[in-house]
Amino acid sequence: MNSADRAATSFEGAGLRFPRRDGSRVPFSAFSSPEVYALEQERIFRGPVWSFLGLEAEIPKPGDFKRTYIGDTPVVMTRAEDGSLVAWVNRCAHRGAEICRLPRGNATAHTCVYHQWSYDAKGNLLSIPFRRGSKNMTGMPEDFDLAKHGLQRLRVDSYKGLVFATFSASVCGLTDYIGPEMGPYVDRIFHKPVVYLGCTRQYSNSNWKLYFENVKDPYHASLLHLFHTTFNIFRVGMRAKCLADSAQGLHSVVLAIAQDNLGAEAYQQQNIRSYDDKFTLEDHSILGLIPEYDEITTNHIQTIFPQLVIQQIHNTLAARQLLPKGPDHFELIFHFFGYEDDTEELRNLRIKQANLAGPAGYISMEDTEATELVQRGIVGSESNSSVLEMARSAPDEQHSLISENLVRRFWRGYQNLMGFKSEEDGGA
Amino acid sequence: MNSADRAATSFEGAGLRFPRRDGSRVPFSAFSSPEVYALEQERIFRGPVWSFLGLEAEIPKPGDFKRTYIGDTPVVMTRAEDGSLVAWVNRCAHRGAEICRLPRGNATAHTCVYHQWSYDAKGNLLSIPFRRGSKNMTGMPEDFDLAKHGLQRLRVDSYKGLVFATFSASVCGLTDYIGPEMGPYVDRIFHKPVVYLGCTRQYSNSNWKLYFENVKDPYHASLLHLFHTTFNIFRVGMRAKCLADSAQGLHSVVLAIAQDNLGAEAYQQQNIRSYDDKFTLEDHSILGLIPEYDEITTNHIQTIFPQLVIQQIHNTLAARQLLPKGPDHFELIFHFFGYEDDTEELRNLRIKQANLAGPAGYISMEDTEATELVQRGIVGSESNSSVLEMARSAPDEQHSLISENLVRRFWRGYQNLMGFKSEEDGGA
Amino acid sequence: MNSADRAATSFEGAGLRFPRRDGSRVPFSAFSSPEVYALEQERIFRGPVWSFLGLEAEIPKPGDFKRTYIGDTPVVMTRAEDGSLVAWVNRCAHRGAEICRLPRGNATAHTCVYHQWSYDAKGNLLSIPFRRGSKNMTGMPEDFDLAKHGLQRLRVDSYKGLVFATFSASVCGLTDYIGPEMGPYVDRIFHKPVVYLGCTRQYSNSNWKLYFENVKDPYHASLLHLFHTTFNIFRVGMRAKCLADSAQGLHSVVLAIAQDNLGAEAYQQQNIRSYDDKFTLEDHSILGLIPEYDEITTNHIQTIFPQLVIQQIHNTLAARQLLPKGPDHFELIFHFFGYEDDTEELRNLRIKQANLAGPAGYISMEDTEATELVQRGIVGSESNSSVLEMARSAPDEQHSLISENLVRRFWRGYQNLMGFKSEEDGGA
Amino acid sequence: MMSRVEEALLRLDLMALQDRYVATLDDDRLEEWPGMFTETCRYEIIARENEEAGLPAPLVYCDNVRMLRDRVVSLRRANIYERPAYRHFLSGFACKRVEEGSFEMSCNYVVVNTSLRGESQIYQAGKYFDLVVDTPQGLRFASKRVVYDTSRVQTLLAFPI
Amino acid sequence: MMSRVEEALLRLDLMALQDRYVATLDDDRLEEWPGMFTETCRYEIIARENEEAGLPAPLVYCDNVRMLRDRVVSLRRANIYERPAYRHFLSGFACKRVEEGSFEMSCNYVVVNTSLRGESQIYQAGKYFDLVVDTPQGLRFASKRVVYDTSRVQTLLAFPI
Amino acid sequence: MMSRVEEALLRLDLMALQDRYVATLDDDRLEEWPGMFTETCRYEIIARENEEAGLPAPLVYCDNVRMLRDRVVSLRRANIYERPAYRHFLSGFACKRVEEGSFEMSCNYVVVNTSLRGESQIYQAGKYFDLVVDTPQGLRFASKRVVYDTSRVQTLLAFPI
Ligand code: FES
Ligand code: FES
Ligand code: FES
Ligand SMILES: [Fe+3]
Ligand SMILES: [Fe+3]
Ligand SMILES: [Fe+3]
Repeated sequence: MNSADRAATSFEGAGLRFPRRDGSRVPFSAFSSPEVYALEQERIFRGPVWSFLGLEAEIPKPGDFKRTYIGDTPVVMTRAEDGSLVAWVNRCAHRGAEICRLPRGNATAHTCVYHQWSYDAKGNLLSIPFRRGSKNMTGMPEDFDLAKHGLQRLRVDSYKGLVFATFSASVCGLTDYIGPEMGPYVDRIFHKPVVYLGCTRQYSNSNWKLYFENVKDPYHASLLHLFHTTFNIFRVGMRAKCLADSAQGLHSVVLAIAQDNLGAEAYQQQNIRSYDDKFTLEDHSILGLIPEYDEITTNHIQTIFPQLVIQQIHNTLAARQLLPKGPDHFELIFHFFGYEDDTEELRNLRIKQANLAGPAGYISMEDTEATELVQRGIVGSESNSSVLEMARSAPDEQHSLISENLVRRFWRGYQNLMGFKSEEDGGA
Repeated sequence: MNSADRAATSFEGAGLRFPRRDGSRVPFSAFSSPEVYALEQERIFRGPVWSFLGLEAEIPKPGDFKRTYIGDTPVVMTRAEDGSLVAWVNRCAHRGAEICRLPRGNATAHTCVYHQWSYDAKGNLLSIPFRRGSKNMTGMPEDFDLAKHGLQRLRVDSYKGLVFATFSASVCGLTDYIGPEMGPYVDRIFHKPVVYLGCTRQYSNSNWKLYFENVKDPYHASLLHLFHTTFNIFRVGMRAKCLADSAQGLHSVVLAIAQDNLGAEAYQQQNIRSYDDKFTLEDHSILGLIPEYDEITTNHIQTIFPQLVIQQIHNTLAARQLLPKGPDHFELIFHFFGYEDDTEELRNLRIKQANLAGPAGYISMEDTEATELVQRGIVGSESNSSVLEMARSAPDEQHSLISENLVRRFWRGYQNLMGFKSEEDGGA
Repeated sequence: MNSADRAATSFEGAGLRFPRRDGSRVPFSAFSSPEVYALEQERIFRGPVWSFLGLEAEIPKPGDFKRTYIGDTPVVMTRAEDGSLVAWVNRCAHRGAEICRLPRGNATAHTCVYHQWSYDAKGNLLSIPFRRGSKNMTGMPEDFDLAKHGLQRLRVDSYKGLVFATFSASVCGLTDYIGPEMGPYVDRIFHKPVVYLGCTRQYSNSNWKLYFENVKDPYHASLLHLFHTTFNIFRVGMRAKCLADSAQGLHSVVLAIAQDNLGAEAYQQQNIRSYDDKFTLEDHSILGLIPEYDEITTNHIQTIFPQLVIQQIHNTLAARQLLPKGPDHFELIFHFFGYEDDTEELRNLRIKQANLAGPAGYISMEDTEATELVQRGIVGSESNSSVLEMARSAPDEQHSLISENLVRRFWRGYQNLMGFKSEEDGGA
Repeated sequence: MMSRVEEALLRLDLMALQDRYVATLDDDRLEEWPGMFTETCRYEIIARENEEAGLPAPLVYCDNVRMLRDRVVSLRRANIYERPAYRHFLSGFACKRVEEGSFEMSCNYVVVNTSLRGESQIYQAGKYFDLVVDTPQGLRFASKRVVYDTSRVQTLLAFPI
Repeated sequence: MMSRVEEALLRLDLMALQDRYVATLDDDRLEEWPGMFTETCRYEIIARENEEAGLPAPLVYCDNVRMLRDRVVSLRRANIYERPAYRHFLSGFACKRVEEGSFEMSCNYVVVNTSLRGESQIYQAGKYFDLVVDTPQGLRFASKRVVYDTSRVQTLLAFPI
Repeated sequence: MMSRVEEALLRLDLMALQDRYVATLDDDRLEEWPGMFTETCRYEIIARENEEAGLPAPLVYCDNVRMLRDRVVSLRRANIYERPAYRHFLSGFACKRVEEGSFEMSCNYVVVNTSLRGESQIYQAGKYFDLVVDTPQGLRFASKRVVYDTSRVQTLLAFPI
């Protein structure tokens, strides 16, 4: 028996009903209910999605491995001796111990410490100590078949160096999953080999979907993050692009497009423009922007549901991995990277601009503050709903940052995956 | 869907049955069950009661605000520009973020940090950034009505400077809620303007109702709190009064009446009387009692269900605010106050006597120790009950401290509010 | 109403099904489900088992007491004035406070601090303050019978100085409970008076049954604990004995039998034998083995379900007390002891060999590491099962350490106690 | 250099006083605690939220050493509480001479407490603001104001900080 | 003995610098913080996991004192976060002279933070690796590398460590 | 003044020894740890509940330095555990000379440990009771008794305290 099953049962009766069909009202219990959370593990994370595990650049050599998660389930991504990517549940086929005990490392065989069952990098069971017994001792039954007791392997694939895995045998291939709308934007960032620069981790006391809403919500950007405004940096002529995938609407990309190639100097010159007060940056290099793509954007924020957010902010690049940790917590891992052919100047700029994004980032630290404000604000109001109306009358508008279209689109896709009806549809 | 609803459903089937009709047996699961707790949020804290929020003296000026709770729900009490008292749920009408982020302050408008929706002190939605869009950007739908998206306002009223609020549209007015029995005793303490002196907070690993039992239980006073006895202070001729309201029996007052006007000197002279040993206070001023009411009491402990305990102990005055924090935790806030016309001597005495009550108080620190002993003692005995028999045969006795009448009366009122049947009534 | 009752109800519908009848597949939710845990409290710990509380040597004198637990329920074991052993639930018959507030001590009467109800060591209610009232104050009802309001006493018995108690009126006597197979092995260690040497406590983030599996699993010993191997200590000619009781199969003993009387010197001489590398102990005394039983064993590990593991490792002796603390935690208390007639040399060796076992023990510290690896490994795999196949084809083999027979036997007994069906039996 | 040495010795003496103070409490030698204060001392534990708001409500307030001794007797004889197992830790020490034989001293503190069931938790963090005077009996606290951050006092406060 | 005294005084001076440093942060005197660094300083907060793997990704990275001042202005004027109530504690202090007027110094730190609702928690533990130089204005940090163990940053990091 | 200086230098030397001790453990330089003890040293970790009851059961007990070295080899080669990331913090330092070249020293300790998943927790609090002797190689521990309050050892204890 399985706790998700039980939750499912209770939900078949009770149901989480969304007041409207268009995703514009989200019942707050979606963010706090343990039953919803358990069901998400089954229907989303162990269901028909591809979950981001990490970058190929994290495990460049055969045997390199990294421990991570799909939803709550511990998994390992590794590179087999033949160079192929592999992922398996980090649970010994014998009695269930975590096999891989280090966050990262290199090994072509993995031996469980408990009874030393040993597996190859692909998760095949290689050997069992005393399998044939010893002297008068019996060992494993004759019919015990090593081949049937490997680790639980996942379908794994990589797209331009991004590694994904799925528990689902039926979900479409990864490229189709990313889809024709999102593909080109992933390609934009991952068009050439990347180098891993390390990660920072952030732990938030709020539901993982609040973060998903956040990165699909360009409306908050200039209102919550006041860094640019405070330092009187006008982003003149900023154009935007906001797209969702047409399949489920769970992926999306938000671009802020610079009209000119603005370098640090250009920003500096803007100091003559000012608001009410006179704050200026003493060191402008942090806002430098060395052009490196056909279309120059200050921000490229792209979600590939459910565990990935691709980030380009000026010249700092990161793949953010989103991991749910119970109904009211999530972990967010910023995997920073550069390109193999970075100049030293560009690489240094990427590192300096890590000050912009990440747990201490000038224009990102407020995001977890905001999601936690929601998590605390909704306590006692579980039967109320949020109100997502911005640009609701213009669902096809794609050039506006003043919009909650992507968020509403997300909730429609979520309802669909979870099997949650809308009251407008007579949802039970 | 709402977790309380679900709990309600499960209770409709299961029910928390009280063995007896007279409140003399309380099933221990009342203190530990998460389902009971969730149902209390609905039927008590969001139901037909007035919950104490604080003193008017905490928010004397227009715009002054304080963040607090009704049950689990975050609320803000504030004073509007017209001087009126207001209370609203601290949850943005947009996506649910806590709007008010500081424990206390002064503001006549409250702007949510997430998307800067802005509200006046009365909770009316004043403005939404980009409501009308901008250039090619659409903004909110035409029919979006600011007036329909204010904060969730609560009925609020104050009685003699004590501020209360309720979610209920149907509960009677505050004065009637306090009732004719309790009113005069509230008036006794709040007969003239008070000054706020600050607060101390205590966090206990026990159920909030254990504290409610405690303050309705004069029987424990001389048995648990040994300060007076230890220092050989006889409270000769102490008379008592123990009353509940006649409506629900959820409020009550316990008075310990001094026969004479005993000042510190009088206490000092009592040192000649002694028990077995020879402990005496070196500094007696802590037990001084400057007469300031018609009837001189050393203790006046009054509960106004569910969040208030009024305390006068010698000359130290406090409004204790009781906040449930899950089935096995509560927070208790001692709001100390004096009168505007205090002499310096009297004010100093109030502050010195804060040593008597509060988290470190000589005659109060044991109360949370006791409630935690119960919380730990009942684990594994959830199907057993407490036994409340003291003075059970004298339910109308009001002059005895040796009595559990108020506690039994409380449980009958609680059962009534919660819809919990008694086994004697064939409760399911 | 009682949370276990509720859980029981929900399980009557849902059921925890074991895939096979022979105990060789254990669903992982047995280790993580809160419902299973609640049901264990009822069906095991408050059911027909004898739970180990401690050693008589911990409470040698009349009035000596120790606070401990049976499952989640706080209990006290004490010695009455007449020298008899007593155990009662540590919950005041009045309002449920823990009466005994110290871990250990000596008292022939126990007074609850809350209202000073006072009990004798046998749990009889001796006195209630103001029982008869006072002056005009009524006191307890006339018909209140002290004799009916004592503490909840448990059946208690001791076997060779080991103290056990049970909530069950119907379970067989202690000697029969231990049974004819296990008795001789308990006698082996407890054949003469013991002296208490103190305890160490370990707290693990894993389910209590994972520890039970661990001590019934000789298969892991040489594979998980690498101390001997690393230091090139060959345990030549080690013979083994692995037995379960024939009644329920929940108790067991594992012996590792030394062929010769190996003292420290003998071990030292073995240094000439070596593996690949050259690690040797600088101080060999830690592996000394002063012969003290007819049959010389290096290890004697015996479980008496559900709270006791008897340990003899070389000359260090301990009674390990296993206390569940929620579905994913347990506490393990190593009660070290020696014999009254120990020579100083032997006593010192016992203390030195405490380095081998206990929370920091050279050959035991890995056990909680392993159980925690399992607890983490199974998250998200609650519907999968462990695979216990070692020596499955030789269920009667008793001389092999390479076996999971005792573990499978345990799970069959557990299923029986808990009323959990097997899928092979068409379990619902 | 002499004055640098004198200054260092003063600093070390004051730090040693603070070390003795916390060891006295942590070793449960409460009876020695009042002796570290002057007769007319002030000892106060107050929440930072009150302190910053200029509000006087204290957790503990003593305006002479007799009140400290009374507290010790009450704690030993009258009050009921689980015996604490405090461990104080100090850092960020600062001191300055305010006049001859009179010194201001401040530092962070955190009290780790261990419950009877053996779990260690942060019980309280805050900052000491002290006035120390040189007396014939050695350095004594003329005032010790304990301003605590941890406004939610867990269960109760019995022992001094 | 003189050299032992000199050495002791140096050690005390460096410890006092570290004490002043943490008191500056814990007292929320952020504006004074950049003044404890040299103009060309390096200030970096980096996860131990990156440091040990030789990976450069920082949590905060400043390569001159102007960036420190920018951070203070941003924290005061631009960023939105719950005001921290840090208390730093230090231990395991080590120092050595690397050349005339230039010293390496390291120590453990733990930051206890108290939330607005009054709970104190361990926010971050790690180790400082500092380079201190003697300047006409006194001892200044030429480099302060904060290598933190607590890789899961709770909610966000606003104030420096 | 000279004697005051001598006394201060002794105190500083002993504190520096304790600082080096904890830095050795916190930096995971276990191999250097036995070298801080004398050949015939005693090293013991024992629960305060046993200590106060006069019961001898230890968590770790070594009666010579070879046992310390054995423990290091076992930890490095044999035992399986999650590598700790200890940070020790010390306070409430006291010392006194018991005879020429022999000193008693005690202080509070708390060990903050960070798990592999990046959470820092209080692992253990307690008090050190040390006997230090002056040897030709410098100050060495003749005895270090670690009396811990945190009687519930979380998971296991591998590294020394
Ligand atoms: S659990 Fe992995 S080998 Fe036994
Ligand atoms: S949540 Fe408040 S403005 Fe958006
Ligand atoms: S609860 Fe024990 S005497 Fe009242
Ligand atoms: Fe953002
Ligand atoms: Fe009381
Ligand atoms: Fe083992």
